[in-house]
Amino acid sequence: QAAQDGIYIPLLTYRTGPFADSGTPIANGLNDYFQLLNTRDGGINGVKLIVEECETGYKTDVGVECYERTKTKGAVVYNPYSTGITNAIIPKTPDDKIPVLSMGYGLTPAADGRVFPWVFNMPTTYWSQASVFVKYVAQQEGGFDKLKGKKIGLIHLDHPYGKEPIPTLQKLAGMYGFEFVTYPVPPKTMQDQRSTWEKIDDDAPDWLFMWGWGAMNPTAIKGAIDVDYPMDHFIGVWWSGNESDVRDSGKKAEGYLAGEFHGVGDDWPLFDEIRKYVIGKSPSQTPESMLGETLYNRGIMNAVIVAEAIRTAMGKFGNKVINGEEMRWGLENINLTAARLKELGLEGFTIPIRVSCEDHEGNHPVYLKRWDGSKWVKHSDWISPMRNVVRPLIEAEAKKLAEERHLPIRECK
Amino acid sequence: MTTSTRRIGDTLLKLEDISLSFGGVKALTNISFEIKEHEILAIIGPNGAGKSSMLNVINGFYHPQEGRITFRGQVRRQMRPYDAARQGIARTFQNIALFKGMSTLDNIMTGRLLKMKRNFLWQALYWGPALKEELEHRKVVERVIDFLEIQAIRKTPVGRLPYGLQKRVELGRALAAEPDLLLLDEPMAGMNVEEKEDMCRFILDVNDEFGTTIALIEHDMSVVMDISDRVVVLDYGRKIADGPPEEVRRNKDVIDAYLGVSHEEMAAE
Amino acid sequence: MQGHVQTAEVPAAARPLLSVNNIEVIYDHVILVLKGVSLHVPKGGIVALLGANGAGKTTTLKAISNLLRTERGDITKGSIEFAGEPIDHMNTNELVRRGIIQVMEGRHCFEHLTIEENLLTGAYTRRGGAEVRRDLEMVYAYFPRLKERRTSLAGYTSGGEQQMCAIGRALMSRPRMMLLDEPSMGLAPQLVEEIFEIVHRLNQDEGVSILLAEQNTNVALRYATYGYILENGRVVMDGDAAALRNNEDVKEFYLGVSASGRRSYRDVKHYKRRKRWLA
Amino acid sequence: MIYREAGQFKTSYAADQAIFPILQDRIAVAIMMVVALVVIPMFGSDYFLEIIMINVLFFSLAAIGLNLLTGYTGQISLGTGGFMAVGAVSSYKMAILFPDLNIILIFLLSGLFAAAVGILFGLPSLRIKGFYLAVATLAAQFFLDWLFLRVDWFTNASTAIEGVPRSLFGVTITGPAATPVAKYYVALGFVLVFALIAKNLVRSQVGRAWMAIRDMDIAAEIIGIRPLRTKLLAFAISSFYCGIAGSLMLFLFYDSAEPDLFDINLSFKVLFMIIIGGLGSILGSFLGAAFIVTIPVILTNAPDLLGLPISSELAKHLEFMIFGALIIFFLIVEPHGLARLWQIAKEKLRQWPFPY
Amino acid sequence: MEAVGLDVLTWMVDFLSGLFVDPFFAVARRPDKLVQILIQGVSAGVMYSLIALGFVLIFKASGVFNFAQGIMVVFAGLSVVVLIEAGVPAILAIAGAVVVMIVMAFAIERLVLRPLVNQDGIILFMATIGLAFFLEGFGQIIFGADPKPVPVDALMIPDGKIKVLGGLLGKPVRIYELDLTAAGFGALMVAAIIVFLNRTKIGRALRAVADDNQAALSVGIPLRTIWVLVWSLAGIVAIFAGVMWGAQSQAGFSLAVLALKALPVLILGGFTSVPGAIIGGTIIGVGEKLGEFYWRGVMGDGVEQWLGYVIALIVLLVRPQGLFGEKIIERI
Ligand SMILES: Nc1ncnc2c1ncn2[C@@H]1O[C@H](COP(=O)(O)OP(=O)(O)OP(=O)(O)O)[C@@H](O)[C@H]1O
Ligand SMILES: Nc1ncnc2c1ncn2[C@@H]1O[C@H](COP(=O)(O)OP(=O)(O)OP(=O)(O)O)[C@@H](O)[C@H]1O
Ligand SMILES: [Mg+2]
Ligand SMILES: [Mg+2]
Repeated sequence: QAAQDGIYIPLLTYRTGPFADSGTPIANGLNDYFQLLNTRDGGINGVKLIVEECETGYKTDVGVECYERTKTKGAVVYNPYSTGITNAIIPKTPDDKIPVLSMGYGLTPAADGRVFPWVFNMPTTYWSQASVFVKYVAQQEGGFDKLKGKKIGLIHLDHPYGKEPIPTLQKLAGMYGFEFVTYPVPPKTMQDQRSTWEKIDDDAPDWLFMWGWGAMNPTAIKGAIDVDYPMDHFIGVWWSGNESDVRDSGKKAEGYLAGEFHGVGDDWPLFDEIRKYVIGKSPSQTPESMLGETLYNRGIMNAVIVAEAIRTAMGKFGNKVINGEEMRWGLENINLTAARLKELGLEGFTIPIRVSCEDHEGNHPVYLKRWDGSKWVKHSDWISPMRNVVRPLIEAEAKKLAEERHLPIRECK
Repeated sequence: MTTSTRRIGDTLLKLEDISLSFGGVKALTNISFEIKEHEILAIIGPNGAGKSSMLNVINGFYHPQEGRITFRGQVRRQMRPYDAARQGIARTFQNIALFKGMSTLDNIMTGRLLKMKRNFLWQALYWGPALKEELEHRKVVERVIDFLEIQAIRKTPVGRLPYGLQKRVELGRALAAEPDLLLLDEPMAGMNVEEKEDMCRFILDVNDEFGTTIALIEHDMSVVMDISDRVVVLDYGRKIADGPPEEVRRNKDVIDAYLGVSHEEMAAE
Repeated sequence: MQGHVQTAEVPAAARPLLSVNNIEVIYDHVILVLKGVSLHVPKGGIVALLGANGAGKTTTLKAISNLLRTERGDITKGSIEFAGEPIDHMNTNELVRRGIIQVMEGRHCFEHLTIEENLLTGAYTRRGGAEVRRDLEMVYAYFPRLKERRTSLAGYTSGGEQQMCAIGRALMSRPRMMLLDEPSMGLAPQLVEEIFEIVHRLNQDEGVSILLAEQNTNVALRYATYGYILENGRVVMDGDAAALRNNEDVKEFYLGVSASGRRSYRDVKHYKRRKRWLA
Repeated sequence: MIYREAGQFKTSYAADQAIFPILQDRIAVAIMMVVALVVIPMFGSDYFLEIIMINVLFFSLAAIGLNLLTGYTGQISLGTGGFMAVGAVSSYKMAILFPDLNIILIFLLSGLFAAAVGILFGLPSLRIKGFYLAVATLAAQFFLDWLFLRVDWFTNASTAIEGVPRSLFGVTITGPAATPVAKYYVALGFVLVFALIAKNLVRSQVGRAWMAIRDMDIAAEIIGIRPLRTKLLAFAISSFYCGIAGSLMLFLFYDSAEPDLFDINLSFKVLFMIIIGGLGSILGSFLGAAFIVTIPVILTNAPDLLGLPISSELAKHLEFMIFGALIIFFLIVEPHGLARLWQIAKEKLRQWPFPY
Repeated sequence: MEAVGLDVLTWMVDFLSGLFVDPFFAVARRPDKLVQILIQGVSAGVMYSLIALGFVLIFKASGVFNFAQGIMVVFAGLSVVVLIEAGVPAILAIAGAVVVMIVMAFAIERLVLRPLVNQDGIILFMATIGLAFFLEGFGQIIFGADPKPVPVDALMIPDGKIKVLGGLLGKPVRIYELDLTAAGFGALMVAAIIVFLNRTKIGRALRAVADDNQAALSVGIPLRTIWVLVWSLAGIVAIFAGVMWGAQSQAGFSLAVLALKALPVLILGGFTSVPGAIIGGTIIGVGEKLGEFYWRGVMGDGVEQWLGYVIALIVLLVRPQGLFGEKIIERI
């Protein structure tokens, strides 16, 4: 019924639970962009978008319930926003024929489009990003050869998500001769990190990466301040770089770095459009001050990819209510060029995105941003991941999963 | 099961110099007495004299610091209560210790526990030998139920029963174990005369028909005088008298310590 | 025979201190236990409530002290008045303040409190340390055994000691009216007499009214002024204690004496089923 | 007076000991069986089968398991999640290591692994009782959580464990490709068989020994029950059930799950089920599982169905509030759970049309 | 065969020396770290105790194992924060939170405890779980779901650090003012509670109520008043715990799960003992931080997730009622 009137896009969001703080701006960003398309343009190419939120609370079982409930309404794509939920629905996708877009999170090996044709994690993955961080460190230290004997730590949520970058970093440690140490933070006690920081203080790693989420982030930043860890050697994943993570520590957190793959702030024409068409108009729940916040922008970025994939699919299948399979094609053939970004009012917001049949990640560059005590500023240039390291890892892991799960391997011509 | 007539036999249980204390409290001091086969022994004494503690010692719940217990010729000092049960000692309690959430029938069935042999895998099937065994024992239990005249409350959860009936069910549970030695702790507390008559009847019949040896604690002197073969009197943890009821009733120490002013009336009635 | 007690102390015209009017009690919304019970306790009277196991004595007392609600029981009909005031929906602690206290069946001592602490909780509703101490000494005087065990945890004392503790605890509240549920249970014969003496003395000296549920009919009727017999949740007989003592049925079933004098327990050969007043 | 046993005389103890001695009950059960075996799989939507029915089924199994331990034996356990994790992880491991092993056998074996772990963590129950024991079982829960997270071997070093596809009699019954109907039948089969076994256990001597321990452990010991053995047997069987439930949860529902899904919250969830359903009642385990599984689903869908325009966020908060309030409400109405409520309803029916 | 046996043997030796020998080398290498870990352990323990204290109060008074304590802590903390954010002066904000918690106590007594009087502990436990759900939903509606920073400045909670003993240990040891404040206030609060419970007849009444609700009623102890009183008290303790925990990280609903950390503290100290909550907290805090830090080499990270429970379990095997709990009476 829903699917007849428009393209049905369920959003698995979490505005409640322990991770609500991170979930809310993302949900707002996603919603607002779709709402903008609907109110300003009447949808995409005249086809309305029907957006429905399903609250997961970041819980996997609830997420699966959401998935099962919404899939029968003609969902064209899922954005699960939780590595746990992503993992749980990935096996169902080939049978349900609905693609999953886990943008910059989820199961990294799913970037191998031959094994996981239905899963997309563009524009980049945790593994790629980890390699970017190491590259950055090498730059700062004066070259890869200087990495030898250095110590790099990873403080991470002790959860599938947090453990994602470990294989890559281990591999790189072997390649470049640096020592790699992990500091897991259990989700249940992420607000009590005393031991973790004592360990970090004891080991004194030269550089520290962070894969954190929710309340773990601000607590970790306080922990770093407590043990006087140098902030400019502390680099967070793109999920540890929201304003709310550092705002609380303010000046004391100055110098903290985080990875990023889209713009920060609201200096793009698109945001004016959103202000004009969306903010303050139901169902948007966004307070105006949230515009330009990191995770809000991430939501926008995610929505742009979805919308552009739909447009791509329409280019082939016609301006109609597309289905999951068509959407999958759209995602695989997406071509978000700089020119297109400009058209969208997002010039320079991110770098052009393309993926392929084999590569559902796209291996896009990442840059680092820096907290200056009151706001984020762009700190480094766009840095390309070490594809030569990451890609073989992805393929090997995907192969292993394919064997375990008896997954067919698709030929990409 | 022997259907003997009452004939008091050899010593079944012998207690020698039992002493038991809890921290500073001496509950029992140098107590010795015996229980003979087939007899009904009453243990009386003022409150806190150590009567219940005595039963607890006999069935292994309390471990006396000193003394020796001989049961059927076997000497023991320490044992777990379930070993006592295995050896054929069953009992009832002063504060009712029924399994409140279970029905009367189930409570009495637990008394058969030691007699049932099938392991839990058979029971999980509830079929064949297990079912047969269950039904056999159910028959025995039904006999106990008939005997105690509690057919009507067979399926009632015992927690809801009035006090007197609970005491009766408790007796039933002990009887179902077909014990050699039955220990009863104030089986008739909280009953009116008619109900006491019933209980006495049951106790005498068990003793008569099955030759079960019985040791009971009771405060109602008329009951004690009427049904016991022998009476042991405790006071402050010491034994102050031991003998046939008539003799004990006239014992000066017993009158002072226990019977008090009312013994005249008791005797008169 | 229904009527008010006529004793020397209480003028005939006096209104009863406690009256229970035709109450009906249901447990768990389905189990009907009291089917219209009425009884009256005059000021300064000792009234005995007799009846077989399960007749509903405890339930009646709990209905008065309003402990029923804690057992998912409900008074569905009738009313209860104390000193002319309806009390059926008053909290138990409010009733204690007004002077009604119940000694519960089965002791219910606070296991983890010492005997002395148990007794002191009885004085919870009272002020004035000195007076409470005096009463404590009084209770110890009544029950010397308790004094010996004053520092033991109540949970570790013997059954009889706990019973004394429960009664002593109730005395500590200086009640105007006591509801005693089987006070003699588990007590040595000597102590049974003593307890009834204490009750009698309280009644005489301090005018405490007593409602007493008791299985030891013998003693109960000796001390009571009036009695009610409960069967199956109904009052089947009531009257002056003396009259009840001489009633043939009561003699037979509650006192254990038949025409030929007291039977020996050993001689009761045949089970006889009690004749029910209400078949 | 429709519902009563008048005129139905039992002529043997065997008949008296049947699970459903009353004819009306037997008819009702027969109808329910037809519904469960035929109607639901035929007419239930995939969503209904997967999200509601399969969940209710494996949770019932876990609830029966916990009920045997907590409701029947009186040993409060908060380690259910851990024992389910043992089941899930071991079945995953076995499925990977022995690709030819029959899947049903794998489920059963995973139950045995869980039982062994259950026995280990049941040992302190000899000395520790009540809430103290509950917290001690938490040690099991947290230790197992940690173990499966920390030791890569259990998860084959990947972030999630999978319900590997397997088939029985040529029909795929596990893994994402299996149809909901096939999965449903597998779950139903397990639940029916093990519910029957549980019922048999609790109505025979083992069950009585458990209940005796629960109601008064000292008295139980005095009548000859060995406390440690009895309690350990309860721990073992309970964990066996929980272990199988854990495997079913992985293989029939999640397909792919992080081991940390089997965390303390899961333990609590199963505990809610047995308390709401009724401690010491097999039927209660089903009712409780149905309640805890369906109420949130109903509440989530309610605003949509009623056409109420509230945000998903507010709806979620309200769902929590209503769910909490419902729990309290049911406890107040009947502290002994839905099973008792049902019993009272039957009692009323029996007396109907008289009030009592 | 032999090779395997040898392997196992070396592994065992390694493991055992990792457990019992290596830590001493680590201490010798950096003695300051040991002091630092001990301080961290005590501080963490104090924080656990703050939550455990609320549990103890309620358990003492009603035998209720209050699962909602964690949520109450969040609720109380957020009340303070939200009031301050709204511009209310700190002192009034705290007073406001006290009022909130008292109102909550009244409501809980009326709606949950009263209808469930004289029920089994496990039923009441379940009811408090229901309560926890309710409060989680309700709280997120009124406070919003996002965690909020605690305005330490407005509340005049110092949050700097002091470095001491630098000369003695080679490297200085850090003491956080926040922890000192928590410990100081915690001690004051515990002292006040102990005096209140021991000096008034309420203390005795509480124990009576916990033992036997019905008997307590029968001697005239006003259950309802006592419940309201104790839940209010637990609420006030929760305000303090909420603010302190919030200051350490953020005040938000994810704090509620931290309440689980209070459980081993509770059993170790004994469910009914106020001093037990403090001492238990310290033991657990120190034990788990030491284990986490010094056993990292052999056990990996995260040992502290279960070590506290295992410490408690071991103590229970020796003393089944916990260190200071009331003796469990086993009689027949
Ligand atoms: N909580 C309860 N729930 C259900 N039924 C109950 C409950 N308490 C008592 N009853 C029933 O009410 C009836 C009367 O019980 P009550 O305890 O008042 O009797 P009683 O006269 O005091 O007996 P006894 O002399 O044995 O103490 C009994 O049949 C009993 O089974
Ligand atoms: N486990 C225990 N710990 C401490 N003291 C105990 C314990 N068991 C019994 N006592 C004490 O030992 C004494 C004897 O108790 P016991 O229960 O044997 O008395 P009793 O003769 O049965 O009295 P009653 O007639 O009142 O039941 C009492 O003073 C009691 O307080
Ligand atoms: Mg005794
Ligand atoms: Mg009674």
